[in-house]
Amino acid sequence: MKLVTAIIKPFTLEEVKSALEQIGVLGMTVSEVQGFGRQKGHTEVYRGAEYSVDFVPKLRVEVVVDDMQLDKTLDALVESARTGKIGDGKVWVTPVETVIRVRTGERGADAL
Amino acid sequence: MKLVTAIIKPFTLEEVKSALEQIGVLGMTVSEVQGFGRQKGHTEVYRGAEYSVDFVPKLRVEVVVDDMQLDKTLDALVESARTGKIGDGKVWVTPVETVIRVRTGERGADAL
Amino acid sequence: MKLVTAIIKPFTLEEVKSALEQIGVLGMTVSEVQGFGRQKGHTEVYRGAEYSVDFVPKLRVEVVVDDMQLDKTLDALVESARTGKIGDGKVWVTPVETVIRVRTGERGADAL
Amino acid sequence: MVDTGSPNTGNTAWMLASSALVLLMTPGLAFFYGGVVRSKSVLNMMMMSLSAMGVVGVLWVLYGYSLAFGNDIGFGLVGNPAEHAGLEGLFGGTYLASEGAPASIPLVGTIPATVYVAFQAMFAIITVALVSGAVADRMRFAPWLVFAAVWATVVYFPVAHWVFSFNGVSAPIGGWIANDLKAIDFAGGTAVHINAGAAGLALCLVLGRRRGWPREAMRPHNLPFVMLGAGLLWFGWFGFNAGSAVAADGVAGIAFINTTVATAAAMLSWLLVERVRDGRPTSLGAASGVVAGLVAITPSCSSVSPVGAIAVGAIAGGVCALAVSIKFRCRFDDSLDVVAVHLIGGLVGTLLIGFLATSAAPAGVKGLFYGGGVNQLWRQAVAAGAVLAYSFVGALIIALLLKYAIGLRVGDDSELTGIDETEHAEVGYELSTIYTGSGNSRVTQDASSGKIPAQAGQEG
Amino acid sequence: MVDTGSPNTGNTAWMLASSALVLLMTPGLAFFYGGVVRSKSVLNMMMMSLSAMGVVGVLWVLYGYSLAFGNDIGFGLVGNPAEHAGLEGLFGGTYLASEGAPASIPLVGTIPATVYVAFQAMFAIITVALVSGAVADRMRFAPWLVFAAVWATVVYFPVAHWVFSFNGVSAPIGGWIANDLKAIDFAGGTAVHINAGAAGLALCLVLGRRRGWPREAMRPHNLPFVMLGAGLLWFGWFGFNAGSAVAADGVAGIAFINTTVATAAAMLSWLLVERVRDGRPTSLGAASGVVAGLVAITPSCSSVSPVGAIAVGAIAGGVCALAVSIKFRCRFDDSLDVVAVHLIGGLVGTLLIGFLATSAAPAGVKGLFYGGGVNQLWRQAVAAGAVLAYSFVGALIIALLLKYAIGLRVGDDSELTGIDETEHAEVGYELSTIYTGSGNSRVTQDASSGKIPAQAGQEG
Amino acid sequence: MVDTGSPNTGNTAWMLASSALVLLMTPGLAFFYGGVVRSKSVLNMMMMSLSAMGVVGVLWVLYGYSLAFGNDIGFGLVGNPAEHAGLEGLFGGTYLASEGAPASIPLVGTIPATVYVAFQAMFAIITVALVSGAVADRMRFAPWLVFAAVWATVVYFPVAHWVFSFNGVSAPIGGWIANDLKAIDFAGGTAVHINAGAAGLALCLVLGRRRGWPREAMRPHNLPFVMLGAGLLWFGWFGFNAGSAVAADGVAGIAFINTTVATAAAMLSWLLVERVRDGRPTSLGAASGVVAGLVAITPSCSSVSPVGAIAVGAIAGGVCALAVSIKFRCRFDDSLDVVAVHLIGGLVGTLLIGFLATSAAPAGVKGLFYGGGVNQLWRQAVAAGAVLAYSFVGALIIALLLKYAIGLRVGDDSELTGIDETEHAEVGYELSTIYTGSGNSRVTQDASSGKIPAQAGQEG
Ligand SMILES: Nc1ncnc2c1ncn2[C@@H]1O[C@H](COP(=O)(O)OP(=O)(O)O)[C@@H](O)[C@H]1O
Ligand SMILES: Nc1ncnc2c1ncn2[C@@H]1O[C@H](COP(=O)(O)OP(=O)(O)O)[C@@H](O)[C@H]1O
Ligand SMILES: Nc1ncnc2c1ncn2[C@@H]1O[C@H](COP(=O)(O)OP(=O)(O)O)[C@@H](O)[C@H]1O
Repeated sequence: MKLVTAIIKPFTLEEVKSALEQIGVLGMTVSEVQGFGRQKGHTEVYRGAEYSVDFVPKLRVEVVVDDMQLDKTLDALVESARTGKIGDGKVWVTPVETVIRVRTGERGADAL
Repeated sequence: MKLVTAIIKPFTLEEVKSALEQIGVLGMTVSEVQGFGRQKGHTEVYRGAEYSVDFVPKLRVEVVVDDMQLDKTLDALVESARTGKIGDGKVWVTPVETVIRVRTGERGADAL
Repeated sequence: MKLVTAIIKPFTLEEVKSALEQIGVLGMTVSEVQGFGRQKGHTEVYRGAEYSVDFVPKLRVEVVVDDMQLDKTLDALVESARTGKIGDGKVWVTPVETVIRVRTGERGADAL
Repeated sequence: MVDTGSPNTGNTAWMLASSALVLLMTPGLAFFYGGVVRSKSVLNMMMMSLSAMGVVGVLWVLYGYSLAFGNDIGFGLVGNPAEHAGLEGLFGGTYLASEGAPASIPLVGTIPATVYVAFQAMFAIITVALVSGAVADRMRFAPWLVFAAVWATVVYFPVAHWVFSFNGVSAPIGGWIANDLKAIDFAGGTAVHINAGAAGLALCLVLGRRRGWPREAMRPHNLPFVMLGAGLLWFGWFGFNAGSAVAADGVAGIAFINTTVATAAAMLSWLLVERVRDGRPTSLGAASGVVAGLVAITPSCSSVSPVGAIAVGAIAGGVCALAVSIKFRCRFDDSLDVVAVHLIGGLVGTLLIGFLATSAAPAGVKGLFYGGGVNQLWRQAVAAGAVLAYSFVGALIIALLLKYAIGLRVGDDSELTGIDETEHAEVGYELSTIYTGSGNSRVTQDASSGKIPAQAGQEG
Repeated sequence: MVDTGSPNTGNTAWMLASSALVLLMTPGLAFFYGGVVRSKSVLNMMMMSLSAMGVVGVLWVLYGYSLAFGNDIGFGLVGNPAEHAGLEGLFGGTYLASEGAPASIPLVGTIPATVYVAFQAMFAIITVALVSGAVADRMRFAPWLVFAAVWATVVYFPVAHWVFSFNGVSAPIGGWIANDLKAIDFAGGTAVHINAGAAGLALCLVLGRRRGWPREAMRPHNLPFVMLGAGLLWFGWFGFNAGSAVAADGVAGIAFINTTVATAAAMLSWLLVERVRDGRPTSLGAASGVVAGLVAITPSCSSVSPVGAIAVGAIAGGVCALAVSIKFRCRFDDSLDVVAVHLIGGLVGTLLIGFLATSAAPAGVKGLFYGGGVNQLWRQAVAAGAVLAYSFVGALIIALLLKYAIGLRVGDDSELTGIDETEHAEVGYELSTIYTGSGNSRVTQDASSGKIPAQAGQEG
Repeated sequence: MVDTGSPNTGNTAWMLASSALVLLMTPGLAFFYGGVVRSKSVLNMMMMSLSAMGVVGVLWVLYGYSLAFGNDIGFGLVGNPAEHAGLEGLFGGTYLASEGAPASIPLVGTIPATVYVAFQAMFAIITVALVSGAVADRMRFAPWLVFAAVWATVVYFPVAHWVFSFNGVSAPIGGWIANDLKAIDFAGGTAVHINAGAAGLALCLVLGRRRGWPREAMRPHNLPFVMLGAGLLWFGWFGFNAGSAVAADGVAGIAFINTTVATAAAMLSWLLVERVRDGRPTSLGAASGVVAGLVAITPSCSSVSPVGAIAVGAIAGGVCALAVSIKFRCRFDDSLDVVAVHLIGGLVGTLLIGFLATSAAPAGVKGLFYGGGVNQLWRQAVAAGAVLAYSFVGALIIALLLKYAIGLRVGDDSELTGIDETEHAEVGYELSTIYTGSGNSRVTQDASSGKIPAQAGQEG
C-alpha cells in the first residue's frame, strides 16, 4: 500500500480526477492548501499600499493505492496535472502499513 | 511511532474525539477535506440548471501514536466513526521516524 | 527523502517560512487545521449560553526534504515555531519513497 | 368608513415612505435570523421570511385587509371579508386634479386608502415572518408555507382587527380591544409581537427540539449579518412606529424620538447584563438589545415621554436578556428566542404603559406612576392576555393538524446534512477553490430540459 | 417647460425619498449580481454596478438630462443637449419664502426641477448597471466604463426621451412613444428593462461565452447576498414605481400596492415552477421571482387593478422562470439571465397592459379583457419592439467597435485566476488564518511611494 | 426659540424620512469599517459604531440636545444644558387638530421639535462612530464606551452648537461660527468630519500602532461588506445633506443633486489616481472615493452649482486618494484612514466653498472664482481650523486621562488571537464543517445558570 500525495493547481482537479478514475482508482481525498515555492504569488493593492502575497492556492490530492497500481497512478497524476508552467506542483509517495474501511472493517486492498 | 490518518464523516467527530480520549490519546489534528468515492455527492439546482457535486465533505483526523497504542487506536477510531452507511471513510497508517514537541524539543513518545 | 510535517501556531508561520528559506528549503505546503491537545480552547458566549470550543486553530506545514537536510530542517522548524507556551505544536517525520516535479517529471532531489 | 376626497400630500408622502420602510424590515429580519443559525440552514431561515412576503402579500389583497379592516361583523371580533375583497372600493375615482376640480379618491383618514392598505400589509407580513425564528433548522418548507397562510388568516387578520381597527377609520365599527377595552397598543406590541411570540412557542413545542439541542452548541455562523439585520430593523421600525401615526405630525415626531432613545437604552442594558452575567458584552447581545428595545417601545411610543422611553428600553433590554434562560430551564427549543425577545418584550412594553403613560404624550393617558391608578394597567393586561392566549391556542391547533396531515419536520439525515441542501438543493456559500478554481461540479441537466429526479443531499 | 414657483412640500418630500430609494437599487443590484457569481469575480461584478453610478451620474448632469428631457429637436427622438447643460436654468431663484413673498424656483410639475433631475438620474444609472449581468467574470473594466458612457449617451438618454418625456412637463415637446404612440410605460418596462435586456444580449454575444460554460457548473458563491440584493431592490423599487407618479397621491398609492402584490405573486409562481420542474423551490428562485415581478409591474402598475397586478406577477414569475432555459437552448452565455428576467419580464409587463388595463386604474385605459379591444395592445407591442430593436442594434455596434478598438475580454489566465485579482488587484474575502493569524503578506510598497509595477496574479 | 403651532406635513414627512436615513448611516459605517479590518476584529469594529448609537442616543435626550441647541450661555460657545433636559418643553400640546382648532405643538421652524431633535441626534451618533476607524483591532471596549460618552459631551455637543445653532431657530442665541463668523457648513464638514477626523488622529496617537504595523500587511477581510457600507452611506447621506434644509424645498433639491454628482465624480477621480499610481482601480478605492465625495460635498452642497459640485467631488476624490500616504510617511496607525478621508475630505469641502460658492446656489454667497474675493474663504479657514484644533486637543486630553486611569489597549495576546474573541467572546464567522457538521463545541453552561468564569481566548 502506498499513499500518493499530489499538490496541484486547483483548476486541474477535474482532469486529475477523471485520469484517476480511468485507471480504476475508486476514491481520493482532496483538500485546500497554500503553496510556497518557485512560482511567485501575486500582488494586491489596498488604498495605495501594495501587498505581496507569497502563497499560491493549491489543492492536495491524496490517494491510497495498491503497490501494483502505483506507477499507473503516478503517471496518470503527472500527466493530468501538468500545464508545463511553473508551479504545477509535486507528487510524493509514502509507505502505508494498513488501510481499513471504516464501514466494514475490511483491511488492505479490499478496503479501497 | 505511527501516524494514523482517518477520513470520517463530519458529524462523527465528537464521538471519535471522545473515543480517542478514552484510550488515552492526548492530542489530534483535524482538517476539512472533500472526499470522492463510492458515496455519491448531491445535486444542486440554480435557475433550473442541475449541478451534480461529486465531492462529499469529510474530516481528516491525524493522530501520532506510540506503536503499542496503535491497535487500540485503530479499533477506537473504526468503532466510533462507523455509522454502517456507505461513505464512512478510511483509516490508514504510515510509519513515523521522529516526533518532536516544539515547546520542549522532547522527542519520541514523550513528545506526544 | 523525508516528509516533515509541522503543526504550528498560525502567527509563527512567517518566522518559520523565513527560517526554512534561510537553510535553503525552496518550497513548502501549508494548510489550516484545528488542533486538540493540552492547550485548552476558548469560551464563547451567545445569548447567555457559554460554549467551550475545544479546538485551537493551527497551521500544518509540510516540507519534503533530502535526507541530509533533515536535521537542519527540524532544528530550523523547532527554533522558529517555539514560543515556549503550551500549544506550540509538534513536528513529525515520515519516509518518502519518491518525489516527482509535475512540470518536468524530474524525480528525487531534483524535484524539490 | 372610506371617504373620498383629495389626500394630504405630506401625510401621504410619509406613509408611502413608512410602508417601504416596514417592508424592508422583513429582509432585515431574514438577516437577523439567518446570521444566527448555522451555515447549513441560512437559506431556509431566510426563505421562511421571504416566503411570508409572498404568501401574506397576496392573501392581504384578496381578503386579509377586509378581515382586519372591513366593517365589524360582530362583537369586534373580525371584519367583513367580502367588503373589500381584491381591494374593491379602495381605488378608482378622479386621481388627478383638473382645472379647479381637485382629485377625489377613496381615503382612509387623510391618505389614499391604497396607501393605508399597503402600510398595514407590511405588518401582516412581518408578524408571520417573526414566528419562523422558533423553528430554525428543522421545519419542512411546504408545511411552513401552509402554516403561514392559515395562521395569518385565522389568527393575525382577526387580531389586527381587534387591536388596529378603530371605529370610523377604515370602517364604521372596528375591533374590541381598540374601541371597547381601550387598551393602548400604538404600533403592535400585542397584535405583532405577543402574537408572533405566542405562535412561535406553540409551533416549536409541536415541532420538537433540534437534534442535539441543548447539549450541542449551535453557534451563529455570521454575526455581521445579525448586525446588518438589527440595523435594517431599527431603520425600518421608524416606519413601523412613527408611521403608525398615519400622518407626518407631532404624534409621529414623539413616536420617532421615543423609538430612537428606547432602543439605545435597551442595547446598553442588554450589554450590561451580559457583562455582569457572562463576563463579556457581545455583538449578538447588542443586536438583541436593539430588537428588544424596539419591541417594547412599539406599543408605548405614543404614551410615554422620552425619559419614560429610556425607562421602557432599559427595562426591556434587561428583562429580555435574562429571559433567554427560560427556554433552557423549560427545555423547549425556541431556537432564536422569539419568546424571550418578542413575547416577553411585547409584554414588557404593553404593561409598562400602565405605569409610565403620561398625559403629555399623544395618547393622553395617565399611568400608575403619573397618578392614573390601575385603570389603564388592567386594560393593558387584558389585551396582552387575550392576544397571547388566542394566538397560542390557534397556532397549537394549526400546527397539530398539519403535523398529522402532512408532517412538519425534515428527517434526521437532512438535519445533519443541512436543510438548505435537502429542502432547497442549494448551499449558502461556496468559497472553496475546489469548486471556484475549476469545474468540479458538472451541469448534469440544464433548464432547457424537463423534469429531473430530485435527489439532493444524502450526506448523512 | 420649466415654470417657476414654490413647490408642493408633500410631493417634494416623496420625490426626495423616492430618489434616494432608487439610488439604493444600484447597490442592491450589485449584491443581487455579486452573490450569483463565483467568489473570484464578486468585486468586479459589484464594481460594474458601482462604476455606473460614477460614470452615468456625471454625464447626466453635464448633458444626459438635456438629451432625455430637454425640448425635442425633431420627431420626438431626442432632446436638445444644450438646453440644460450642467443643469443650467434648473436651479436658482428665490429658494426661501420671505415676509409674504413665497419661494420661487424652477419647477417640474409641483416639485423643484433639481429633484426631478435627481429622480431621473437614478433611472439612467440603474439601467446601465443592469446590463452588466450579462457579462460576468470576463469583461475588462476599462472597456466596461467606456461602454457604459457611450451606451448611456447613444441609447439610454434618447430612449428615455421617447418614453418618459411628456409634452409640457419638462419641456414643451417630448418623445414619440409617450406623446404620439401613447403606449403606456409608467415606470420603465421598455426604457429600463427591455432596453437593458436587449443591450445585455448584444454585449454578451460580442463578448462570447465564459471559459467552460455551459459544461462547467458556475455556482453562486453567496446566496444570502442575492437575497439581500432582492430585498434592497424591492424596497428601492417603491421609489421607482410609486415615485413615478411624481406626487404623493392616489396614483402613487395604487402603484405602491400593485408593486407589492405583483412581486409577492411572482415569487410564488417562480417557486411553483421550480418545485414542479426541479423538485425543489430555491432561494435563488425566490429572489429571481421577486425581481421578475418587480420588472413586470414596472410598466403596468398605473394601469391595472390590484387583482390584475396579481395576474401580472404570477404570469411574469412563471414565464421568466421558464425563460432561463433559452440561453442554454441557444447557447449564449447571458451569465446572470438579464434576458430571461429583464428583457422577457419587461415584455410580459408591457404587453399585459394591452390585456389587463382597467379604466378604474389611473391610466384610465381599457385592455382587451376589459373591452378595450387591441387598441392599446398594438401600441404596447410597437413601443416594446422599437426599444428592443434600437437598444440591441445600438449595443451591438458599440460593442463591436470597442472589441476591435481596445478589446473587451480579459485573458484566459485571468479568467482562471479570477478577474478580481487581475483587474482590481484584490480578493473579495480573506478569511484564512494563514493570513489573518499572522503577517504572511508583506507590505512591499506603501502609498507614500510612487508608481509600482503592477504585476498581479499569474496563478494560472 | 421654540414656537408652538401646527407643522407643515410635507416638510415633516421629509425630515422624518431624513432622520431615518441618517440613522442608517451608522450601521452602514459599521459595514464600511468592518469589512476593511481582518476577520478576527470585525465584530469589535462594528460594535464601536453600534455602541455609539446606544451611548450617544441616550445622552442626547438627557442633555446633549440642550448643550447643542439650547440657548447660548455665553460667547456662542455652548447651549444651556438644563434648558431642555430630557426634552422638557419640546413635546406636549395639542397633537391633533379637532373641529376647526388646528394641532398646536412645539415646533422648530415648520416641523415638530421632536423631529428636529431626532434628526440632530443622528448626527451626534455618526460623528462619534466615525472616530472609531482610527483605532481598529486594539482598543478595549469599555474605554471606548467611556471615550464616546466624554468626547460627545465635551467636544461634539459644543461644536454642534458653534456650527449648527442659528440664532432664532432652536433658541434665540446660537453658536459663534454660524452667527458671528458666518462660515458656511451646510451639513457638517467641520462639525462632523473635521471634528471626527481630528479626534481619530489624537486617539490613535495616544493608543499607538497595531502590532506589526506597517510592515505586516493587514488585508481587508470582506470587501463586499465595504461596498455595502458605501452604498448604505450614500443612501443615508441624502438625509444628511438634503435633510439639512429642514424642509422639502428647492434647497433640499439642489443639496440632493449636488450630493449625487459630487459623489459620482469623487469615485471616478479616486479610481483614476489608483489606475495611475497603483496600476489597478480597486473596489476599495471606489468605495473610498464615494465616501470622500460625500464628505466634501457635505459642507458645500448648498453653496455650489451642480458643475461646481462635480469639481468639489473630483478634487476631493483625488486629494483623499493621495492623502492615504500621509500615515505611512508620518508613521501613525490611523487604521482605516479617518484622517485621509474625513479630516482631509472635510477640509477640502469646507475650503472649496471659499472658491466655488456661487450666488445662484441657496447660500447666496460668492466665492473667489465667482468674484467674491477671499471674504468667504478666510471664514471657512477659521471655522475649519478652530474645530480641528479644539477637537484634536479635546480628544488628546480625554484619551490621555483614560490611558492612565483605566488603560486603553488590549494585551498583545488578544491582538494576536483577535479582539473579537477576547473582548466579546465571539467569532465573526463560523463556516467550518468541523463545527457546523457536528457538535464540537459543548454548551458548558447555559443562560439559566449564573455567572461564569470568563476565560476566553488564550490562543496566543
Ligand atoms: N519541498 C517541498 N515540500 C512540500 N511542498 C512543496 C515543496 N516544494 C514545492 N512544494 C509545493 O509544490 C508547489 C509547486 O512548487 P513550485 O516550486 O512553485 O513549482 P514547481 O513544482 O513547478 O517547481 C508549491 O506551491 C508547494 O505547494
Ligand atoms: N483510495 C483512496 N485514497 C484516499 N482516500 C480515499 C480513498 N478511497 C476513499 N477515500 C476517502 O474515503 C471516503 C469514503 O470512501 P467511500 O468509497 O465513499 O465510502 P466507503 O469508505 O464506505 O467505501 C471518501 O470520501 C474519500 O475521502
Ligand atoms: N498525538 C498527536 N497527533 C497529532 N497531532 C497532535 C498530537 N498531539 C498534539 N497534536 C497537535 O499539536 C498541537 C499542540 O499540542 P498541545 O498538546 O496542545 O501542546 P504541546 O505541543 O505544547 O504539548 C495540537 O493542537 C494538535 O494539533
